[in-house]
Amino acid sequence: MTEKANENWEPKIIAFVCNWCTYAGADLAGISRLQYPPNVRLVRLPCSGRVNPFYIVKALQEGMDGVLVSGCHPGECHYISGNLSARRKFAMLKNFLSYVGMEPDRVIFTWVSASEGEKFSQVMKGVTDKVKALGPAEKLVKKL
Amino acid sequence: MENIEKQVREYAKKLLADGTVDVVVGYEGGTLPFQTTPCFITDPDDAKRLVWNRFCSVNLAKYVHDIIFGHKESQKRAKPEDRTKKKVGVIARGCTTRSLTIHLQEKQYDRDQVVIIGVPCAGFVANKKMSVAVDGKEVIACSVVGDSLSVQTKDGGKDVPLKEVLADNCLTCRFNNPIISDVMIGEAAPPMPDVEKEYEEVEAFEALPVDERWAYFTKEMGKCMRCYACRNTCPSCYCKVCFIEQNQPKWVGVGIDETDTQVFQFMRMFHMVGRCVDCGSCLEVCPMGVDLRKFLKKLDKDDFQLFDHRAGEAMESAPTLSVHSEDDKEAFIFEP
Amino acid sequence: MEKRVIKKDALAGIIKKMAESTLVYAPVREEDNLLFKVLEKGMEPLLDFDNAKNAPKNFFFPQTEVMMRYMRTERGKELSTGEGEIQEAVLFGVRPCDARSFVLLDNLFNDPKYKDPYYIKRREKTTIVSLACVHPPYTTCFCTSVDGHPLSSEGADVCLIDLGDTYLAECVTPKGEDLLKKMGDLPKADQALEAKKQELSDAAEKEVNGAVPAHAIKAWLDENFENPFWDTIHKSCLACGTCTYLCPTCHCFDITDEVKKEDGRRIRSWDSCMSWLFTVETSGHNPRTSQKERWRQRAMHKFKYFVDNFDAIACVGCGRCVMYCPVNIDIRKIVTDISKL
Amino acid sequence: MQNPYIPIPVDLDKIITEVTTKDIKTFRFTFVNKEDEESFKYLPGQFGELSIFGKGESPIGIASSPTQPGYLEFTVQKAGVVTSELHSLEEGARMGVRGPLGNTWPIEYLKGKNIVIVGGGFAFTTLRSLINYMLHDENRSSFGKITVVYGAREPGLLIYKDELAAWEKRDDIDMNVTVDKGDATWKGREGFVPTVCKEVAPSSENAVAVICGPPVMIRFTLPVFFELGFSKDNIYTSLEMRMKCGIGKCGRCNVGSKYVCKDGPVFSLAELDKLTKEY
Repeated sequence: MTEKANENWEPKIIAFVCNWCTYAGADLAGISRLQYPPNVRLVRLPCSGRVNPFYIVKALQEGMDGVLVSGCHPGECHYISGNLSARRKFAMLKNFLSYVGMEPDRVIFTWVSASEGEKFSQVMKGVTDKVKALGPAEKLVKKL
Repeated sequence: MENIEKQVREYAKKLLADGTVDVVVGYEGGTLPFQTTPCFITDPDDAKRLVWNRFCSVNLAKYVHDIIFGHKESQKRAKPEDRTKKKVGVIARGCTTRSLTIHLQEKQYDRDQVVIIGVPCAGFVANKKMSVAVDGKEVIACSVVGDSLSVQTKDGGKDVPLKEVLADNCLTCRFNNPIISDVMIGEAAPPMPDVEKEYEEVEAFEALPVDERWAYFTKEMGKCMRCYACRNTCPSCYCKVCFIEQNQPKWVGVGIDETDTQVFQFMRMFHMVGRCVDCGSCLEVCPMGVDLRKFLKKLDKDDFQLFDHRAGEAMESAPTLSVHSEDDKEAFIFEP
Repeated sequence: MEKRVIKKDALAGIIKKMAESTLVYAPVREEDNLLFKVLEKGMEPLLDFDNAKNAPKNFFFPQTEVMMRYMRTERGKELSTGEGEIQEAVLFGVRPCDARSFVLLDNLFNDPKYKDPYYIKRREKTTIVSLACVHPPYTTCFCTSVDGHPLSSEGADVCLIDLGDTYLAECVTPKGEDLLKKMGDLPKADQALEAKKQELSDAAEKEVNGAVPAHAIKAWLDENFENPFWDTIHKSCLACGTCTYLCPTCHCFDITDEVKKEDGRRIRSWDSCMSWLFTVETSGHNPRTSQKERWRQRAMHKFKYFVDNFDAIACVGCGRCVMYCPVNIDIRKIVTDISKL
Repeated sequence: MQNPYIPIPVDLDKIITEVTTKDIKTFRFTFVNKEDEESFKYLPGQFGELSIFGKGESPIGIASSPTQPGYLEFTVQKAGVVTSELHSLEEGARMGVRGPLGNTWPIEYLKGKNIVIVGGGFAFTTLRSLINYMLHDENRSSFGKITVVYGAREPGLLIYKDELAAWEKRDDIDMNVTVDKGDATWKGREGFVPTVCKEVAPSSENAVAVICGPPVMIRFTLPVFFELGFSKDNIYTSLEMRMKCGIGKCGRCNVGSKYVCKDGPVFSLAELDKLTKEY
């Protein structure tokens, strides 16, 4: 709570992104010199289908204020259908997380393709704003 | 019901006597009045130990998996041509057959390795509810008489309507008759009374404010003492090494830290997506009475509403997360 | 030792008052569970109860306990603190079987060669008030078969005996005497009450339901590590930890490290011999390959190994493992079956 | 009250890579506090719990000998969480050790007797401690003839090569180093340990055998020693089990009523015969 009172608090957000679309999109955003908030740390994975729901829950337990997962748009997966099985998993996960009482905006899913540098920077802004509005994460955060 | 018990015994005896199966998994009377205990009959003459009543609670599909896998493990050192398959007979109500269906769909063993002795089910008595009905007093004797349960405690006897002590999952059960079976004993059971109300509890919980839901989740998980009885009795939890026991990487701490317990329970339940048959075993075995069903049922509801699937409802109905479709709903995707 | 009388309606008040200044650990009702918990402000201590679901060993040997903390320094990670300060405490409402469990656990944790400071420090600072079982609470009770007695004061500092409208308070140790002094000016007990106690004691002993031949099986266990009998008990076992976690005498634990950023801690948590992970070695070799070996270990540990090492059966007959086993594996039946072999 | 769970701070002074596969290294530790060094009194055969904060503890036999004061050595194979972390540490790192734990090789009993030491592969660590202890000037005269049979799968897997060479040169110890299969550079003996034992055929007269190695080796070596006339009282070995506390409390390393951490790890075959076969 002390952190919340601090006006300078900045959220820590982790993003699991796929190598082929979103990571390339982030590259494009960089090359295009698009500005976006620096709160998000990217973790590159081969595919959004590679994202084990455990990564998300574990990130929350370790004290991340927000988690983003982003992959190729449906139909554009490098592995044909990795993002489709991911979509099913995440649909269930997102519902279940908010059902047990986690703020729905802590965990966000989106699709960003390699050509969407602009969208990538907007996603970063959008996600940071959403998490900022929620304040520091407290639920599920492990304290030693 | 007595008639069913008699037929179950006869059929089990026959299966063992003619060598169709190596073992029959069923229930036998326990040492406590309200308990039955899983039993493993190998001698045809022991088939008379089998019982079938309102206290048969634990889902036996778990043992079918255990026996077949234990046997497989013991065959590892045998030459391929000398390896044998274990054939297991099992007394199965609706939920048990749903679990067996999941095992078969997930290619855990072959259909011919299990002989399913289907029985109709009208619900079992939940220990926890019975205990609440008698104010936590020790039950010294109990029996089902017609539509009520007659319970004896130190302070005297009490008759409780069965409906009040039947497990919640039984009251709303859609599949109280076997989905698949090799033989069906007795007449099919009539539908359970509250089938249409199956998601009522979940809907009520969904309507609560987010912090109240979190408070309830925290309170319930706070009861958990990490004995893993829920996981171990669950027929769908058959991983050889559970994520809880992995240490490279270590996913969850072993202590009773509040968040570790929450993460353990959350992730175990999440592994039940499209695989929880609502058999109530985890609730029944939980020594601390954690309300797991409140959460598991949500997964069931979403599974049905989003993907039109119910766990183990039919062999052809593939497990939710093993398939996908181009037009799965994606309202949850964030678009800036 | 001193014997005093406490009016029945005064006891709850005395305990509540005590809880204002010291830590009081007592059975409380939490929803449908009856559990030993720290008595917090406004909480009513239970006087009329059967027994708590969890064993009071929790208090001296918590399910999870921080053993030490460490910090990242330039040299690597270094110890920052050892165990924390331990408060004075009162453990109230312990049944005689559970009180006896502390005597058994002392053998292990207070072993002359290696003393367990976490357990001992709590034990030293805590006064145990037991509540004798004038009527043994459960049909699954079998304390008399394992050297206990429903009215025994073994392991307690003060033993309270319900005489109807008063409690007879027997001081067992100097620590108990101190506590009783703090309770105020209590009248001394007279001879008549003594006689009544004896009467109740005899009656209670008869009320304990089962006789389990716990002592008789030692000779068989000595000889029969390998025996077909061991194949008969484990099959329905779920390999959960319910019996070991609720047992007042089970003491096995695991030591693990946890880190977050610069800080870390080493904790110990209960572990269970029912789990395959308990003995598996890094190489993958496991001396106890199946539930059969694990169950044998549990039975052997309670009725043979502990007897070999400390000359006592590691079971106090509280019946928790019997009542709460999810699949009704009954240690009484196992012991009885062995005695018939 | 001393807390037996708190590790003694030590510095990782030196790392020696023992084998060509690089997954066995010897770690030399020096004590941070002088008084700890003085109170850490051990004998060959005992073990310590190597403690890395953040990872955990691992029980490892002490490979150095008390006759080599000033440091402790442990030879560790990279296997689990703790040992992998240990292998990734650099010289100068600070960590902890608990001990000495367990019983020792029966030094007093060995005195005045001929000693046969049989080691296999990487289980040679506490045997090395014992050899160095016996060869020390002050102790050598207390022991009779010392015969060593030590084998590994291949030459690259022999540990303590420098020391082996130095012992070969001495005339007060009979060294028989063997490998299952040699290579181009190997000029020594080839053959399995049990076979070599048979060839060396140490007399059982007033002799004690100390054997430590993989279970298969032990299984085939024991008959050789029985044939040579060694009684079960005169064959010693060391057991391994999963351990946590190291002081007989955490309850997992028992073999029958004995705890390997506290009552072992060293047992004579006669003692083992009385225990259950659960290890």
